[in-house]
Amino acid sequence: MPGFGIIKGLKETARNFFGSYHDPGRFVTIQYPEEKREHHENYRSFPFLVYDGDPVKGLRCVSCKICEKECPPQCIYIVPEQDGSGKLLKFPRIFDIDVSVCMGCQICVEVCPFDSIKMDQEFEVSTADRFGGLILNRSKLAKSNEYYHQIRPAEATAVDAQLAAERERQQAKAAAAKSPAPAAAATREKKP
Amino acid sequence: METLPQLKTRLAAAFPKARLEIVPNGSPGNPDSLWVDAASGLKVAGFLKNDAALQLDFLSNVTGLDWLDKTVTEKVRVKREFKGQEIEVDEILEKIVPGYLEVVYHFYSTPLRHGPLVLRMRTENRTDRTHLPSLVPLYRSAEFQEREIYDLYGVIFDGHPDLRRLLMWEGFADHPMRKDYCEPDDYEYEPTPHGALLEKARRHYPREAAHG
Amino acid sequence: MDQALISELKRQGVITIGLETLYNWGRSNSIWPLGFGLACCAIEMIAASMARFDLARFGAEVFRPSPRQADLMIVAGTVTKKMAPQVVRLYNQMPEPKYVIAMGACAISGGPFKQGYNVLKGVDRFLPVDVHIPGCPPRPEALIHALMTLQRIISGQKLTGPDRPRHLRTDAPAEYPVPTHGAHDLEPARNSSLWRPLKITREA
Amino acid sequence: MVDFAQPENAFKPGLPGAAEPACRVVPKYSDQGEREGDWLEISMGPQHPSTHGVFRMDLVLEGETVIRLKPVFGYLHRNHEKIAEQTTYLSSMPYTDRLDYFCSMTNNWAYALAVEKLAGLQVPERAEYIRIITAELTRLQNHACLMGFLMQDLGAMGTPLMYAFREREKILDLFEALSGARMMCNYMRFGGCRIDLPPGWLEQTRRLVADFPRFLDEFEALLTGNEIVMARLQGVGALSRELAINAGISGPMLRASGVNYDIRKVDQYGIYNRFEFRVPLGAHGDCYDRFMLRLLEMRESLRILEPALKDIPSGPIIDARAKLRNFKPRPGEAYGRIEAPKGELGFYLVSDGSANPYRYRVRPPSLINLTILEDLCLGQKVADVVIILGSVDIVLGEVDR
Repeated sequence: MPGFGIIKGLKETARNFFGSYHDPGRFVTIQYPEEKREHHENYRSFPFLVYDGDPVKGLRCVSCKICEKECPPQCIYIVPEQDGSGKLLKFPRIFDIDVSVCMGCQICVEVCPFDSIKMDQEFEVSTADRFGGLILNRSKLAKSNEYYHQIRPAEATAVDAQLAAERERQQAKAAAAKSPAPAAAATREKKP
Repeated sequence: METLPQLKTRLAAAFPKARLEIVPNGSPGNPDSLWVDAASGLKVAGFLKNDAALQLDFLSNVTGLDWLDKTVTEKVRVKREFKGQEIEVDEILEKIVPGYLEVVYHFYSTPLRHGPLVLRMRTENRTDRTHLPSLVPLYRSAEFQEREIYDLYGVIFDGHPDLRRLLMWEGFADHPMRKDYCEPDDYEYEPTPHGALLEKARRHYPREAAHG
Repeated sequence: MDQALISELKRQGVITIGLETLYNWGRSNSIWPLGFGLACCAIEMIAASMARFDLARFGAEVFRPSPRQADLMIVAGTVTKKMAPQVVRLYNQMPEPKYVIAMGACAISGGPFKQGYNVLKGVDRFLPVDVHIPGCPPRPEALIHALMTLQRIISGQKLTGPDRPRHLRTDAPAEYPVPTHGAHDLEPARNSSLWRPLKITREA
Repeated sequence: MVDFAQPENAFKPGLPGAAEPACRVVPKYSDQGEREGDWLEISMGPQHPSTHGVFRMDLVLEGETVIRLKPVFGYLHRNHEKIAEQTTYLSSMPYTDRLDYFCSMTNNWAYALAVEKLAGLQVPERAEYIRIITAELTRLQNHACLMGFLMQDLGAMGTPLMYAFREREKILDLFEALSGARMMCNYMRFGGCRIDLPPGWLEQTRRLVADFPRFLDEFEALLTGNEIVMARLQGVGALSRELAINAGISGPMLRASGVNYDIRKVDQYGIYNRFEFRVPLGAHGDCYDRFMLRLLEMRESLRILEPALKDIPSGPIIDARAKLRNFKPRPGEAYGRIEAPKGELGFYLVSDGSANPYRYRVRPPSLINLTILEDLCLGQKVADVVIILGSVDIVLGEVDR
């Protein structure tokens, strides 16, 4: 019968329409500014730098420039700190990320050997100021390890455990290097 | 599908005038390709399409490639006159191997479900003799892909029904996918320059970028 | 009217409102965007207008197919040099007051594709942009956030005085010159009256 | 042997190998009608609500009948191939997301497959399963959205698209939980996948797959029997089998014309040979067949997903030999292709032994599927052009790259 298909379709739209009042499966709208969806832990937006303790001195970044080199759209800019004699220190003096170019691909996080750059979950960054608001410098990028724990608990715990193990290993190595020396000193003391 | 050397023998028998050569593929597990000269390219493609054992009726992919002029150094032993005597000395000769544009075709067969057969054709040089036969009379699928290669590489396909630029605008002068293409300079605002980008940005703000 | 009188009138059931507030309220709550998708971000723009994010709650769900009926141009995606003249032309065809949101990294600065030979490094080389949304692509919520930012900007505008918005000033142009396609690049490659890049100075 | 190089032999019917011109409808004009003033030239696009992005068609109309149509590309030419030649192999992975921005997972897979072929990497079993699951989820959301957009082109403003996006959001939530981003997943790596599945992900996906048929039933009830849909889609834009093969059409469009060629079956890449699924084929090759075929393909995708979600083994997700940095494959070339939702997506890579590919070529199914757009539209009404374009299923990011 002509017209039957249309009636069948209208029945379906009616079911959807009335369902949107009582069927929880059809309550899909998120009332955004008031109600915010819980992001999954893996959600990523832009990179940030993790610090432990002090926001400047505690930065994990050693300014090795691997992320700068691997960043596909080349939106990272790093200048290492120098001491008085011009020797490069393992600390970034300038660390800029141009978020107006960043594509949030997470490759900087993957290649970082020191777990110092991580992905943020902040996305409400729209601004009228193109030049001032979208280049994040070192102080804007630095965020605490506690914040990292807050947005990605599981990953941050794993990273902490790994870093602790690494430190322990280095301490053990340093102790192993040091321990013969006191022993030698002790023998020397005994001699006279 | 028969192996490439077998096919080459069969093709050589069918087209005695054609120049055929197997181009080895350095990557293991991937098929070698067959290089055919431009003059007999269309005939060979017609053979591939209509041969009962091949039936390569599906031209999947057409790719352009740009090979720049190469300088090859060669050590040759030459005779020279030295203090009235003739001696043999080693001499290093620098030879420029002219570059060329290459077009690579990937054929498949829908009834026999085999493939790919990789066919390549090369132009004589990169500047003025860049003609190749168009495969559009045999395969419509080459229509846009050849237009794209004409646009981005500058290969002129003889026999193409509608050879215009595909992606860039009419009146654009360059062939941007060529390796020696120089892009227009619009690097006046590069807040995070490094590497090759720094060199380009340096022209616009030499003082700021100099220390980076 | 002083504040005491207003609150007294309000107590008595009379709502008073300034013309400026009313005008700005009307403008900011009926921003009709141009249905204009360029690339990936356009899909997130469509997603923002769909059931889950529901742009209609902000009075901005009426995507107009014609620029003559639109107030807001959401530049959602990569602006290529081949497309740039059309983008400028569409902007010129929009009636005042008109606003531009540069959605996504590509529209702001060329984004990941900015090193391409056919990619315009930011739509602000040819158009005045009101709000920038970084992200690639920004989430639909980020677009809504940008819309709210724009609404805040609009409701804060003064209708008189030197700070009045662009469309009430006579010296600000309503149309911008459309670039043409040259042999190697757009001609001109940028609108120099509009595009004033920040001089980058770093402490040496 | 016919010499095909001779121009007079080209495009002639009856000759073996010549393109079949039967589809090219030749319009008849009266003597007066041939005057140029009676023809209407329309430039549809690049900003047009129905062109799915920035696509332009230059139409010549006689009355309402299309007598010429020339597609114009390049308005979204973002130089993907050139940029990829200037960066490392890994850096191109996030760019592939932006090719066909509906289907980033399948784009990732096609590129990873080509590099794996080039470098001889093996993919662990668990990663293969994850790839199949994500690819089929991608196919589901792509086809659902395509049908929504097609209905939008028909004039059903909003409703079917709204339903399709409702389902798409559910799949995007899964992608976000897995990879961190809704659309641009950047999830696969050479020799496997980036990270393992988060806890509870499989359970959520199983629930989605179990619920999805309900949506499909709803969609079918809404659309397939609808008289308007049938009247507008049936018999419009028919594509013959011969022309489809000759023009390199791939994917659902090729199968709608009755050619049994699904790369999942032909190449059996990944581990598709372990799953049982049917390849739906069309009989007429018209818009309705293309529409129905995608609906049927979604049901088959669900048939792949169910066992895949059940049998997924545990184990590593990336080849131990795979390197993230300093990845330099041996000189050579490889062509990897997969059955993407739009058709055959291929990556042709030429390596010269350095860290950047010497040549990086994308075989875009959307572009090549548009080859026959003029043939399909000739003789049709101008309103049907929109529908035919919609049923081809293009994404401009991939057409222009």
